[in-house]
Amino acid sequence: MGETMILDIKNLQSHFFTAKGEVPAVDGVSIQVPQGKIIGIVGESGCGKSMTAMSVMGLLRYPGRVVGGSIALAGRDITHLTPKELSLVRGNEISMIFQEPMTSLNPVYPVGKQVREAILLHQKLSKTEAKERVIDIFRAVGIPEPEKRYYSYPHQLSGGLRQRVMIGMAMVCHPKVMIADEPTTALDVTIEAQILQLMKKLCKEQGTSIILITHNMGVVAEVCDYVYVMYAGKVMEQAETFALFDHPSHPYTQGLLKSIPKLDEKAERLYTIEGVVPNLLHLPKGCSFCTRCDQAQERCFVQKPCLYEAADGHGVRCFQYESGGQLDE
Amino acid sequence: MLSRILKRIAISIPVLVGVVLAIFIMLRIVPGDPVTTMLGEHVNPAVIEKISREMGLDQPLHIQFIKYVANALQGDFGTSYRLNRNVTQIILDAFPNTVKLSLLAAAVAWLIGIVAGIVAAIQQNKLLDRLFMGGALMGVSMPVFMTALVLQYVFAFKLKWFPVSGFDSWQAMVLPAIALGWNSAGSIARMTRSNLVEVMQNDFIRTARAKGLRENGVIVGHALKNAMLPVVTMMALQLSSMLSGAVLTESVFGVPGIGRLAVNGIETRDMPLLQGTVVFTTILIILGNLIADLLYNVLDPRIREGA
Amino acid sequence: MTDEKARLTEENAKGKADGNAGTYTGERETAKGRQPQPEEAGAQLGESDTWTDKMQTLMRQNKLAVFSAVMILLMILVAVFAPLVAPYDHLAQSLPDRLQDPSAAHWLGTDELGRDVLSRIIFGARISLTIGLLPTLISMSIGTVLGLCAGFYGGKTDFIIMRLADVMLAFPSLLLAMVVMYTMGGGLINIFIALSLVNWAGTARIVRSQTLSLKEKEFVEAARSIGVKKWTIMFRHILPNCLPSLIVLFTLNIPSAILSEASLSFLGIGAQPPSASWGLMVVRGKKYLFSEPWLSIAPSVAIMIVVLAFNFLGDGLRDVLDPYLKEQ
Amino acid sequence: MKKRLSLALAAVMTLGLVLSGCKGGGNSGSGGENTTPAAGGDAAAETPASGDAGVDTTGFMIDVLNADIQTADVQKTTKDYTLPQNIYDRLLEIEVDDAGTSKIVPSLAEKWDISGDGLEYTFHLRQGVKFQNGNDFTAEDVVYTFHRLLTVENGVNTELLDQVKGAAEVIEGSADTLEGVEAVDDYTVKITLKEPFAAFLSCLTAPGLSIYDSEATEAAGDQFGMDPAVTVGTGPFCFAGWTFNDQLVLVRNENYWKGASQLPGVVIKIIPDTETQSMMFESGELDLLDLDFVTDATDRFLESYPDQIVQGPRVGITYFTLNFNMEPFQDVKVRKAVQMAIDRQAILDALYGGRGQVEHGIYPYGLIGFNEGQTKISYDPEGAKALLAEAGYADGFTMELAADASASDTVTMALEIIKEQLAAVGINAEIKNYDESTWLETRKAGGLGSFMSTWTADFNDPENFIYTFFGNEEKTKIRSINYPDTAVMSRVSAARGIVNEDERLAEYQALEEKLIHEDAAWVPMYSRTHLWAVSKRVQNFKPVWSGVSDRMYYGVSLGE
Repeated sequence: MGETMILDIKNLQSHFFTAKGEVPAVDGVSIQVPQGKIIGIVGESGCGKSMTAMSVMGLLRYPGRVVGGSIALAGRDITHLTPKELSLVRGNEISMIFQEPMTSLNPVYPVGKQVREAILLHQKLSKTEAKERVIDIFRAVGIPEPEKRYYSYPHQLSGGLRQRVMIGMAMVCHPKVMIADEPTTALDVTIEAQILQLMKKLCKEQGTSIILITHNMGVVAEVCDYVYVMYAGKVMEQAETFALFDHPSHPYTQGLLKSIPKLDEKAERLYTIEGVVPNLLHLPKGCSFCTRCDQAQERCFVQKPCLYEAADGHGVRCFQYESGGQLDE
Repeated sequence: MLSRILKRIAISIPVLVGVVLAIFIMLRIVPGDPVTTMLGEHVNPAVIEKISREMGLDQPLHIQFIKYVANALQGDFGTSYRLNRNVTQIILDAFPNTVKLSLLAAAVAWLIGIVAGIVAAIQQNKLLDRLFMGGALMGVSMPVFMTALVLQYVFAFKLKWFPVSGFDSWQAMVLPAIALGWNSAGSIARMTRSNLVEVMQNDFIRTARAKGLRENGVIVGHALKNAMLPVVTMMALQLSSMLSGAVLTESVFGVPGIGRLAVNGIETRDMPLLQGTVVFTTILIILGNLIADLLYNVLDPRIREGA
Repeated sequence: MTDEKARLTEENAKGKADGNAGTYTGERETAKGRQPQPEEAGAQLGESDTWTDKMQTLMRQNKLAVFSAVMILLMILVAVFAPLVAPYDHLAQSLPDRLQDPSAAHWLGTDELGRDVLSRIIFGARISLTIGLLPTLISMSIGTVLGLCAGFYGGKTDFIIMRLADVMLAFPSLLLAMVVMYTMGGGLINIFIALSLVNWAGTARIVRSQTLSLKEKEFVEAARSIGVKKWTIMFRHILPNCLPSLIVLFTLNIPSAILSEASLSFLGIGAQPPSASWGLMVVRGKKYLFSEPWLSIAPSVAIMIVVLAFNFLGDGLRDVLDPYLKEQ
Repeated sequence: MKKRLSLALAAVMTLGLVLSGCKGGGNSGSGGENTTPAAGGDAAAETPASGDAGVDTTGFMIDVLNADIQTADVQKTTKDYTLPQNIYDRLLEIEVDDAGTSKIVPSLAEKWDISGDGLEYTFHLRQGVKFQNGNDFTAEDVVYTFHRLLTVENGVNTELLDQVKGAAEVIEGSADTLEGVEAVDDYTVKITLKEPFAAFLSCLTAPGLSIYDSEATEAAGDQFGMDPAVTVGTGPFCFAGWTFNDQLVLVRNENYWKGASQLPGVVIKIIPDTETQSMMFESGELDLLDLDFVTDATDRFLESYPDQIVQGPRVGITYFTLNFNMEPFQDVKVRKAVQMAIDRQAILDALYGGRGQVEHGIYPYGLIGFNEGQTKISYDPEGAKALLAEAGYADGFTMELAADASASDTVTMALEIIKEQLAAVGINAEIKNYDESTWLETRKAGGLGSFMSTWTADFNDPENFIYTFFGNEEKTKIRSINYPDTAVMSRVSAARGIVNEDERLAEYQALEEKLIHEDAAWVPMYSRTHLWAVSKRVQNFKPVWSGVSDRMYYGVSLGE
């Protein structure tokens, strides 16, 4: 991976401080985002994908907090910025769209105004100029009648349109990185495809990198260049998309891929990974996946595996690949 | 929109009738003969009988009620026993003072309440939260007449910043407005705080933060309007407690308002005056509810579009 | 658009119900594929639904509320054991000793009839706390039953009860209490009646709205489908879920009852002498505000402490029990 | 037609006002735009308030009342005498000299003759007196006023004319004209009584018998006393403005027959809260404060403003009743025991700082007939116990103390003290709280337990006291005393007709001795001194003792 990393997350640790103890929601995650690429983060709910995104954005609120690691955006560490400095970065250099287009827009303001606000915050434009920019970006994200929609309230728009507004808002300042947290989960399948294509197109046009967080392997396959598989706050496997789908190495990834229904196979029953995501407060002593792993050995229950290099640019957190070099400590 | 307004008004009508009926019945089951009480010493029984007849008190209750409602619909709340004047006129004379007092007090209450509420919400569960909520709640925690008296003592009597009593200049209005407003500030602060805390959990707040707004901007620009919407409906509730408080504040500061009339009505056992005052006040509150509801509709785009 | 709006309000109602019902499903729910929001995740990880846990949260994050609870408990104890605690008989007059300044013998001085003010405040706690607790309990019981019926039966029952509640809520409470007192005359018993009658409507409204959403819940549907009696559903299944709101409401209604008594006493239609209600003591003492201020200040402070304590406790309880209760 | 007539009259009156004496403060506050509609009786414009809008009140004296008046029409009120005292005159007035003795002096009536049988009174009226609207005062006005007193809607002072021949018939409606009052000529009025009534002259000084202008009053209809513009008299001040619950304004009558007042006018503020009143006085916002309103602060005022306190007797007696119909008060020993068990001086000291004096009879200090030398009742709890033992109540008994919720706190406190004092001799007195109307009704039905109240003179004569309580069975019943001795009550009634003053007073004093000291019919408590605080600039203020607690502003002036 010799490309320039526009975003370099190293050993990120974010914990929740609750009554019952400290919960390691993100536990030593390292992610590299090359410029202009789409990076996927997949995993089941509660695996720490969203927490990672929120940590990067500096949006973690009490009782959650980043406790370790570094996040370098275009070479600059943004983990220790003051609120003021951070606000200059957010929405400008790095932006985010969320899973729930229904609730992510403020119901009491017209959507155009909400997007315009992002411009006014970061660029020295007059209100009229900013408005024109909003209409332009609305057009770019495929909102019909952008002049009219400018004055619409969120509840007057369909979910797909709202998500387009969100994308518009995230893209309007030409950020270096855009994090999309399950941007299509709440949408119909047809609209999902449109939105994904839109993101891909914008990414290309503007040279913006995207971190796409999803639990849907199909989506990953469709748009991502590189994939991180997360489980219980840790990256379990990371690889280029083709590599991952060709050689899913971690038992968890294998399970995930098996559980996608395939049209060309006539399986009697859909595969499921047994068990549930473990309680982060009471993680197994060894590999976090050991309780559900069908390949688990004794060692897996007592010792934590590192991320081992299974192939070039392909990391797996499983003792099976211990022969490769360690990618983290 | 129009149909909603009409529907809302239609709902208010049975409430209004209910209010009048409730008051009417409550005041009729008063023990003792109102005329005897009203006339006091030196009275000839023949005079009592004559006056009872003239006031229509010898007629059956339902006839009295129908007559009262019929007259009230024409804006006539009857004649005060004691003052021998048209109750409507007495109320209308006192009304502007109470309205002035209530509006000023509302301004004070909202100022204290919202500021305290915002600070408390931002500093949730920290020292400033407790201090500001405590300060706002202090006003509710003392009997309002004591608050009034202490304010009067310190700022009018000792410091001589304001006159001790009266309501004829802006200086004179300051203390009554603070006494009454502070009394209502607690509940506004409490509601602002809990609404803000709740609104701050919303996804769109995260969006606002994500687009680079700083915390103050998020609160003022995005959370406040949402949080204030339900507080608008509280204006009506506030009106009710404010008019209750006005009864006491007006007495302490000698403001010639509606609250005083209610006290007059009780003290002199002047049933038509008391009845008129309570009915009129209640109509005000129902109207206030109506306006708050409509205002809410206008302010909240989600509901506004309904038309 | 109309449809969308309707759905929207429905969603709101449901959202509230979710919170109110206190039906956290813990980790299970996450397995269903619902992506937790950060705060939610924290909440899920850190808290569960038992009362003990909530009280622990309260103790941890709101010391003031805990302190208030202790104050209230102390006041109640003092009230119960007043004869043991009070240094003097609260009714014993001593005309030569009237209007004495606070001293070692009389910590808060003596009143206009030479009675020990501290002892009167201690005995007054009985009256004022009873006035705070009893009518509130009665009026909230009335409101709860009516609200349950209105929400559960709906239709005409609902319409009648809620219009009645509208009528009650339209009155300024003090004026209404004044009218009741005007009709029945002054005195403690009548204050109980007046305050009990006046304040049920707010409770009824809240209980009704919760009942409305709760009765659509699965567990109620389930109970109904296996033929559980209506009253059993109402009181066994729905009522317990309203309890958190009711407790908060109860705590916050008590102070207003105590203050109403003081206001009525100020207007001369409240408690009657020689009863030592705090309200009456303030009103009586007010006349000596300039020369013997402690006479009115001491009972005022007593009222203030109790009222603030209940307010703080109520706010604290609301924060942990029932973040959605906003009708206050 | 009627309306137009009254409109015309109102217009005439407005003109009259402008021409007349009420121009104090440079403005005829009673004239102007609000006069016409108000007098016209138009319901929509019944706005008697805001009449002071145009009056410039700078330089006026500021007084305070704790509750607004009901009306300035004294025929319709038994307590709001402040305005009537200053707006109207009466045929006769009471004058109190410095020694405290009082005498009846001429006012609107210059001279009077009384027939030998004490039935016919002929009054020669003062000539040249004008009402504030410019009308002449004549005998016709006296006839009109007295007739109106008996017939006016909501009239309450009819008792004052009970003794006049034909009064009962007019009240009942069987006669149109009042037979006993007759205008002999423009300036002579003859009043005939149905039986001799020695207190009649005193009675004529009562505020309730203030003289009205027949023409203006008739035209004003029910607005008389309500609308300042139409409420006129011959008195030293004109009623210039009334903002309900806020203030009353009086402006001096420039043409007053005794000479215009030195005060340009008076503003009477209405302030219910006593602490506010105190603070207003101390901040210089008041010139005059009736310390009755702030009883509990009196000591402080005496200390802080020793040179600014004016005092006068309050001719009234505070009494404590014993209901003869209730066990065990039929027994004179029990009644006497109660008389001895109450330490009245202690109560007076505790509640009123000793300002006043303990009374021992029926006629209080300052009243004609007050008997310095009568038998005294002494505080003697041991004696009381002994008497109770004699009566068979060594272990005491339970009795009711009936408290009226509307009474002042001081009265309630007195009951609380009495309760304790009675407990000391073994009587268990229970305070029962009544609301005002029930209290009054129960009292009128004769069923009220012991209560404490104060009777203040309507006019300066013992008749006004003894007859009210012990005049006949009905009167003693409605006070819940139920005094049973009809022979004594006949004597009380008969005494009213004794023409010879000395004989009459001797009889009254004998009756007092019999009722209070022999029969122990009530417990006389005390009479109080009436104190006022005046600002430094107020000069020559003298309290008027008759009536409830009224001020006469005439004669007062403001220095600097």
